[in-house]
Amino acid sequence: MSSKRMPKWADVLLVPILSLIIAFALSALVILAIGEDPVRAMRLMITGALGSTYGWGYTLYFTTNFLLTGLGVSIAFQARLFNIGGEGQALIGGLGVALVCLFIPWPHWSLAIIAAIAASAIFGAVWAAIPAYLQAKRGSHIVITTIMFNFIAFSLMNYMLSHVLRPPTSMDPATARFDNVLRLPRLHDILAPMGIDFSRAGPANVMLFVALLACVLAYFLMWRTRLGFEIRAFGKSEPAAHYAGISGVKIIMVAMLISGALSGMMAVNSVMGGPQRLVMNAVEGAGFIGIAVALMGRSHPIGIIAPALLFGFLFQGGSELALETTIPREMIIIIQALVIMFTGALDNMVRTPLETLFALMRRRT
Amino acid sequence: MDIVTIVQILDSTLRLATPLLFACLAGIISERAGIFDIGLEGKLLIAAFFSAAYAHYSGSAWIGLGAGVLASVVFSLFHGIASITFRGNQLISGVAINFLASGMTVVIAQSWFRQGGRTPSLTGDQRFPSLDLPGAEAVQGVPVIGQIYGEILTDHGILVYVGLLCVPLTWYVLYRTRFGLRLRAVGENPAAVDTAGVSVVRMRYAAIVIAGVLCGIGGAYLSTSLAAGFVREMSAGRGFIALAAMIFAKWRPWQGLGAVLLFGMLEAIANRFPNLDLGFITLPSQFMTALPYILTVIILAGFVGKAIPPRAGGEPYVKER
Amino acid sequence: MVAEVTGGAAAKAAPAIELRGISKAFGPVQANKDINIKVNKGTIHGIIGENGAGKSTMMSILYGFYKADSGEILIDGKPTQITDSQAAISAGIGMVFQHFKLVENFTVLENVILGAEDSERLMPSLNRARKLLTELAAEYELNVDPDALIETLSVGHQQRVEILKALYREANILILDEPTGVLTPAEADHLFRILRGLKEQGKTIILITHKLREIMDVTDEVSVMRRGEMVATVNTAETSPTELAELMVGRKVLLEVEKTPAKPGEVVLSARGLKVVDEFGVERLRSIDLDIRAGEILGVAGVAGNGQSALLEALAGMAAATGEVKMNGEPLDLTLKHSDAGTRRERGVSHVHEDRHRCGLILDFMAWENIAFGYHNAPEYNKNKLLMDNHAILEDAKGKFERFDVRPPNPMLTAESFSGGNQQKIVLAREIERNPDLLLVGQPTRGVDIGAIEFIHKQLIALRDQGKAILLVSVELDEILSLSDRIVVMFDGRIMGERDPETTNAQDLGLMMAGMTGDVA
Amino acid sequence: MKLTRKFLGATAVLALTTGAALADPALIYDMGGKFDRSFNEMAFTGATRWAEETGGEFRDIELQSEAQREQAIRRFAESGYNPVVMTGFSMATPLEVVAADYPDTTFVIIDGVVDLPNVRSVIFSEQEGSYLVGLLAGMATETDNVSFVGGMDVPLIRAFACGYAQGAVAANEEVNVIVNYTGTTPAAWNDPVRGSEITAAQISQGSDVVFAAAGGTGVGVLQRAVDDGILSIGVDSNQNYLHPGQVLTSMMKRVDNAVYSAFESGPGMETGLHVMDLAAGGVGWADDEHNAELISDEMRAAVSSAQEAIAAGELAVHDYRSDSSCPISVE
Repeated sequence: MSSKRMPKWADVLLVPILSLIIAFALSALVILAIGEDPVRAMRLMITGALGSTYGWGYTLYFTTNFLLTGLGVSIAFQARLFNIGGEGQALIGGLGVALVCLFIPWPHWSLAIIAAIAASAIFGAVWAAIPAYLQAKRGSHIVITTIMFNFIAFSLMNYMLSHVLRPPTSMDPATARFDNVLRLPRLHDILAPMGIDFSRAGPANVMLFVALLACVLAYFLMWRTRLGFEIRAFGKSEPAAHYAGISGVKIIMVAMLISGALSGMMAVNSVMGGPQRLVMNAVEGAGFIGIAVALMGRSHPIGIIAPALLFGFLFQGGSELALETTIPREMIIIIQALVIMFTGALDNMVRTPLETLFALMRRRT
Repeated sequence: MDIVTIVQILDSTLRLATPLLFACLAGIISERAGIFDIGLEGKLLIAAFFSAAYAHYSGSAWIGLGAGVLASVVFSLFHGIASITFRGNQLISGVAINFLASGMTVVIAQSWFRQGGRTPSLTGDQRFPSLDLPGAEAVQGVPVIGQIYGEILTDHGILVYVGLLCVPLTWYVLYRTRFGLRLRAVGENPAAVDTAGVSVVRMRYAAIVIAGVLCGIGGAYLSTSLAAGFVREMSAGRGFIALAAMIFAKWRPWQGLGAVLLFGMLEAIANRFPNLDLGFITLPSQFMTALPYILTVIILAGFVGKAIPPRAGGEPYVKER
Repeated sequence: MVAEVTGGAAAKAAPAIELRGISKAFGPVQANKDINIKVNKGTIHGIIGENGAGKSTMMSILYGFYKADSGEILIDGKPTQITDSQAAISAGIGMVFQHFKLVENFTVLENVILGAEDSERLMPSLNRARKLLTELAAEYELNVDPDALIETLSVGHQQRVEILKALYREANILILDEPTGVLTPAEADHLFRILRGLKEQGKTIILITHKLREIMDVTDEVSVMRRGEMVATVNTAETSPTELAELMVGRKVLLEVEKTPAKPGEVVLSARGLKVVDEFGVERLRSIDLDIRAGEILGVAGVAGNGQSALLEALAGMAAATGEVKMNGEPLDLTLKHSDAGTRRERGVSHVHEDRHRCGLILDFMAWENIAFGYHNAPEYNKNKLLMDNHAILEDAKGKFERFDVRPPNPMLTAESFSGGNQQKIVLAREIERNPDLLLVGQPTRGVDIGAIEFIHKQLIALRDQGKAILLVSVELDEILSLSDRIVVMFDGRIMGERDPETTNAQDLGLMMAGMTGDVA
Repeated sequence: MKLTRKFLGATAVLALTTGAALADPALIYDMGGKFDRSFNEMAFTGATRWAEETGGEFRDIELQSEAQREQAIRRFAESGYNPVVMTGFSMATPLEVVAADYPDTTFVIIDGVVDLPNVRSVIFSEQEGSYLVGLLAGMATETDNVSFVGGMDVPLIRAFACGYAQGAVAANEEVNVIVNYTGTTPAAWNDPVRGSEITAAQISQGSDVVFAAAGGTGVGVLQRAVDDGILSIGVDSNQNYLHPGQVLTSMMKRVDNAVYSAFESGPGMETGLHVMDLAAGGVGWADDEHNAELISDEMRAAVSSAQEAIAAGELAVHDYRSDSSCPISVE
């Protein structure tokens, strides 16, 4: 019904932007309520996240995380699967990265990154495969199973880091640092030959381009290939997909494997690209932010780029906020929650009045 | 394992199961009415904070409880507005509520108390007193009964007993009252309730408000009885374990009690024995922590007794012919 | 006999229900336009009309589901606001919906008292309901086990529970919406006996249906609706099925479709001992034997729910089956372990699903994408192993839209923006133009406007004349009679017999649809 | 291209000058947070004391996640804060990387060792302070059972446990020491509920004096001890005030002094390894009005003689970290 009542641009752009504005307005109220100045807060966030190449280095680093997890959630959403397990899949993906980087003596980072991407994707996909299988074959609700798998992943990583992968001399539940050969080229290294002076500190690295490439590839997958056609058809109507000879089991499995693999790949950035070792909670909630990103981007592989950047900005800006004001970093979790609420659950609240508005305008013309 | 250890573990089980119990019953009420509630965690957390904060300000745990319940009900109403009034996705709304609670508690706590997202420690009347069961002292010498009644059951915060009483109460309301009949019907086939002249919307709101109250008590118990004040993320996944218990119990109150006691015991054992040596294998505490989730996945997979949720669960009700 | 009851005192009292000038629009669609109707007390009043004529909207207004845009409702002569179902119940209206509103895993008693409990505690209500049920069972042949779970009851019994619900609420006016759609003739007769009994007790009954036979059999008066308007109210005794049919469609019904005699060729599909057991373990098809030849239309008649859907889905590769089915002499994999609806298409079986909204189309997809739907693996729609050729699909869609006169002829619109008839044309264009050896068609004209019906019928005949085999399933007997070259009748998962459309008639088929096999030729 | 370079170059300069005036000190707290009433709060106390005394300003930040460590250090170094002080052994690995990138900034790590020219590593002789409170516990117990609740199970915390056990046994050979740890991850520093439950278990095993070396978790330990009427021993900061009359004493770890001295000395401070032992006043025990009634003259005398012996090198308290073992089991 919706598409009939509103032009497509309104559906794709206006609704999420309005939702975002409401979410931001409410966040501003929260900031006011705790006695801070929202305008100053916004200015601080902008300077902190976008005002320097140092800030950009972190903003784009977080953006890379959210691109991959947002893409993961999107692909599953397209098949009408709510993969809430991106967090767990990314955690386990990190295990894959760590194993590849710790135990194989790579001669060069370029080989290692390929292996790390493969390993993280496989690990993430495997972690998504069990809930996917249970949904496809046993009808277990994928939302509940992926939640459970997040906690199981957390416990497993907790065990691995404190008992198995921790170097004997270290007290820190983290792996040893990877060999320096494996250090991924950062924007500083990439842009320097072009004569651009980019901060050395920001951890944004080649994975940014991998993530963007993944978005483009996912776009082609969803809109130019038969598999994408089938995933979208299954997501729109399960009985119709069955009628068309599209196997539900196959689509659920494939969509979840891709979703898990993408979320898992995020770990290459946050483990190999960032601290160059696997630490506890290396995902930092990016799996969940992926949900907000996918919802805002209407689960479109290209559509999620802007929201991923937005959340990258919020994440980096938010940590600056904590430094300069009494607004804690958790403020961005509130914004994240409101974005999820308004673009996801309260979609109709924004949409219905808009549809009425468009109907009125149409009647007049 | 000697008897003292077992008694201690069971004693601890009862304490640790109580927040799970409140959240589990809340989940049962809400989902029986057809509203999926993965926001239990968030409601526990927000209630824990407001209870501790107001107990601190007022000096009374009871006023804290009121504030916690109120906060939890407000969150329930957010969920209701999104998923009942605007027919949004109940799961997404639940996710949002969890994050909202996670962020709000720290932001507000920091603003009010400036202690890095915690409340000051609560003392005296700011916490719930323990309740000595009548005659507990007297039976302490008696074997078995003495241990069960005189040591395990007695001397807990008053909310532990409130929780235990809520189990038969929930059962009675669900199965023996008009309200319960309508509530269960609304989760199975809302159209049947609607055509019978009962408002589906009102029933569902009633259910989530009750769920809010129960979560509120659970959260208050966490910060003003089990602990002495709020710390960030203090619900620590208990809302999700409660969700697991609810599935484990197949949405039934007595079985829910059983499930939370089991999960509470796993937590108690993990506390007591970080590495549980079973002779042939040593189970790390991480395994015990993950066990409720693993068990729930097994139940969900339908290998051991299929868990069939209420049929209209998760679906917004749209009036149609 | 019926007319006697209608006349006299009852007619002079205030009508049980009167609607004055009721109108209701859904967006641009005027579902009810200035409806006026009087239903007399103690009568059975039929309301007849085609699908989409506005019958159900009117009843929903009467039961408080929708609010009328304008107009007035009078109950027993008193203007009454029906704001919600509770108000309708208080006004003494009871409704039996086409799709029952029962809680499947509740007992009969619990369903009966739901919403009408006497007190906060359940027990007294349950006891009172149990007593009442026993009384009603004796009085009206309404016997059901009060403690049985709904899901264990037959459809006929479930319907009785719905009636009991209304009676427990002391309804004086009982509205039944298409009550016999899911019943066997025997069950339907039982229902009518119940209804007559209720009438004798002074209840008013409104029967909504599109089946002329039922109207003629049980009603005292009948109102006809067409395109949202009330076109006539007549005494049943003074009308005829032909007249009603004309009123319904607004012109002479085209009962005959022009066609030449069939020239049946080789057997395209032959089924022996075809059985389907559904996921709940219910046997939907009980050993079907069937041959379909090239160049003929085999019509399958039957009351909905007697295995026709299972037959279509088994042959189309959507439901697993057992038995033996050969397509062009080669066996088909019925287990679906090595095949699915897609591989069935490759074998030359096309399928127009009986539910185009749920299965035949993806409403959110654009029309051109729907043209490739199910055939998206076809080489002409693909550039190479990896990429689809969206341009080719779009061009193909444009051609199909032109040949099938789809309006508006724009394949870039989403499927849901087309009317029912045009949606069906999109599906037919896709399935027919694949040039299948066998076309499976379910309810081809359900919810389709008259103009499109004619077009669709012509297309099916044309395909037959090209020498293709067609299996046509329809609950519309007229459609079956006018299109088929041979007719089989299904009842309870079995084929009751075969008829030649030239020599049979609706009564004959009706008997078989009711499961009576006395005179198999 | 040139324009971009100019623009980006300009913003990079901007970044370095935003924030506060150059050479203000900065402090990074470990997980558990600034107000854990323990380790981190001690650091905050030291910084505040410096600020009050000198009128200087400092910046501080709390970590919410493991992954933020490196960013936090970098952020301060990048903005020109100097020195940058951080608490917790977990900071060692990230500091190793960042310190090398900012050779002109001086870093201080407390509880960890980083061998770089611009890093001062401060470590404490926790076993010595723990020995003293163990001695008190051994004398105070009436059930001959004392217990220990550690935070994360790492050698550092085992050193606390080992010192405590040695002290308790030195006071009373009959004493049995019950030892538990809260976990194996940093979450163990901030789980009062678990701390409370572990304490309950220890009480059921007969313990009547419990020593919590568990950061924020200790709040739960002390609370449970009060609820069940046994004595407790605080850690790091003086926690006697939390429950006056019910906290036997606190093992003081003068993180505040370490921070104060680092802030005081400024960027030009002497780097390298700094060991803060009993003799240097790095560790000690709390004796104030809140626990005056609990400490008898006999106890006070015993502790001060031990204190003198340790300071003089006559009494060596075994350090678990030296050989990963302890004469009394602290598994």
